[in-house]
Amino acid sequence: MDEILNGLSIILIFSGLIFFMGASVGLMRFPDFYTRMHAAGKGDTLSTILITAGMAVQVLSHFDVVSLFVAIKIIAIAVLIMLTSPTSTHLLMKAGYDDGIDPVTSSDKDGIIDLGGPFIKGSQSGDSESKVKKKIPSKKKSAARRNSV
Amino acid sequence: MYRTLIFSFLLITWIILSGILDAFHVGLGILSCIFVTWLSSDLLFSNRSSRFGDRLKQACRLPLYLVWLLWQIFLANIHVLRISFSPRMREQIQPQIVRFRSGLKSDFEKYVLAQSITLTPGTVTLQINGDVFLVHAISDAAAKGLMGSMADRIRHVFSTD
Amino acid sequence: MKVFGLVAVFVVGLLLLSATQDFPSWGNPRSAASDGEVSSFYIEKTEAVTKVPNMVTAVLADFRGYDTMFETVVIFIAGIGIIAVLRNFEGSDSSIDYDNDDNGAGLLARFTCSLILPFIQIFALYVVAHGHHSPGGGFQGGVMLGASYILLALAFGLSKAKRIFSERRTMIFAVVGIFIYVGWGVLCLLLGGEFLNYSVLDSILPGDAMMARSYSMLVVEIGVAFTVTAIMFSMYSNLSTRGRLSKGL
Amino acid sequence: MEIALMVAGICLFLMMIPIMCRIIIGPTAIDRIVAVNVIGTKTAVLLIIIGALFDNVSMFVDFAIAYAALNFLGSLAASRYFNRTRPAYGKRSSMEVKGS
Repeated sequence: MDEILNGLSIILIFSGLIFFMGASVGLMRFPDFYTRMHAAGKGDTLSTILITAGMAVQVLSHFDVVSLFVAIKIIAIAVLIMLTSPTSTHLLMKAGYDDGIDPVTSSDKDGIIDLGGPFIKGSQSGDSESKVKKKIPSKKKSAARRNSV
Repeated sequence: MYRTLIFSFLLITWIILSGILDAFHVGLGILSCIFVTWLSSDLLFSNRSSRFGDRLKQACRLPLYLVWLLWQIFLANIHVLRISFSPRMREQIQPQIVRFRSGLKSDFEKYVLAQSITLTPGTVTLQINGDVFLVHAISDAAAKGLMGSMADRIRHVFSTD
Repeated sequence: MKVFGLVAVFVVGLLLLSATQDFPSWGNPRSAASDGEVSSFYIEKTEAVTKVPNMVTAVLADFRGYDTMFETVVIFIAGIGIIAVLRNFEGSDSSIDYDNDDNGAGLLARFTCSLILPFIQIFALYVVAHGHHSPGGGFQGGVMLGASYILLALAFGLSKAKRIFSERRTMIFAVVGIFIYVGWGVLCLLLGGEFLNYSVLDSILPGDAMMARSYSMLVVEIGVAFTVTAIMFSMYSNLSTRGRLSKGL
Repeated sequence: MEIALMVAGICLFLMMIPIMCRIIIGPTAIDRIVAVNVIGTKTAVLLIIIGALFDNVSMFVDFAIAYAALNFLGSLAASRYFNRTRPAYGKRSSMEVKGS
């Protein structure tokens, strides 16, 4: 039983490390700060969840009340990071966008693409226009072009 | 009524944190929980008009959604992992900013949708203006994924029937 | 100028590094810090005399109570100093309405903060109350509690946090913290012991003299937590608004 | 098991090195903050692993919770600071922000 739990926790921890490696490599290689944010925000969250889950399994391998509480605390860290990490990703990205850092876009995708909506079945308004892609010309097209891939 | 609920949540948290179950420490815990409830009970449960039965239903549906979300997070990470290790990365990403209307009514639904968008494949919420979401997507596939079932699922979780 | 700074930092760093040669080697039992009479007394007697498992807390709040009291006073003076330097009463006239400009950090930050804030606060109080058993105590818990209000001010705007922590109330809290600490010492004096000698308090506290010391440490830590919380928030609100106490960061 | 944890901790630390490079090379201030944020999250995890190595998880997990909470405070403060100082950078244009 002990071996199984230990093996499970090692598998969880090392898969978390692989995802963290993805995040760290992505943070180095991606072209602009928006895409780097994707690597940071996502790889970070899942790897934290996996490693903390691994540690919780590890703590639970000699089971008593105290270690159960400690395991719950470790899971609480994962929940805390799952709540806060997307928020800080969003906030920092918003701060950059408001600051005027232009995103690197592919050559046919500058400006804002409208997907329409709403995407809820049975919602009455705006259905006729939904899912029609239309481009809105960007005010700073030249700047976006300069940065385009 | 909601205050009692918040108090019991906080007390459970205290007992888990403390791990010492003698009268002195639990008494301190009760005092602290009363203090925190008095200080900041207005922060939790911003919408106090809904009935408890509805809350209970929502609380039952939320774990199912979270399991689905965890699976989506896993897929998201595989996606980012593949992109960041691929040698021809620049051809695989088509960064773009898209916007759409979600059709969700309450603020908390929008919050859950925005957090889920940020956690799932290749998309990060950039701005929320009323009902309009501005989203940065890392590739075409990710942008198309936004039109999937997520908003519908959230609507289902927080619906009152 | 940058190069000059680099050179200065480098030279000072080299000096400090060269000083490390005089240190005792790591874990050396015969080093001055662990060989002395005082430290062996602490190590052997702490649990027997005070019934506190965490030696650091006992040394901090009991054996060296004077030191910690004046540390708290130092923090208080730091807060007062920041107010004296930064507080700007000119900006607070009603002609400029800064508060309207400060509406927090948006929907996501608001909801995330309101979901985690009560739990951060309960965690802070847990840290204060369990200084005896786990690392922690008044300073750490006070910092967490102050940070929770900084979080509130960042997410909802400073005006919301000021509803609970107005300037007047902040200073009252800071003073009350020190008052609890010093008052507890004076109480010892009144009961016939020395200043901050908690063992004479067993006549008014449940348990024997050792438990009285244990409980007294908790009281003292609560006082420290009051001061640290108030000064943390006061420092943030003064520094982030350039002393105007409006319009947040 | 201890060896596995040791290896995991060392790997975690080694993978922080590219992120530290990102802190140094920037190019924007927000890049640096994102990198600091990631390192902060991982430090919380690293603290748990260190706790397991010292056989005292129940103590280190408290540090980790405090660290995770304060880390969020840091990124929230940074984002609000950049939103507030936007007029200092002038209008939306990428050139002025880079290298700041």
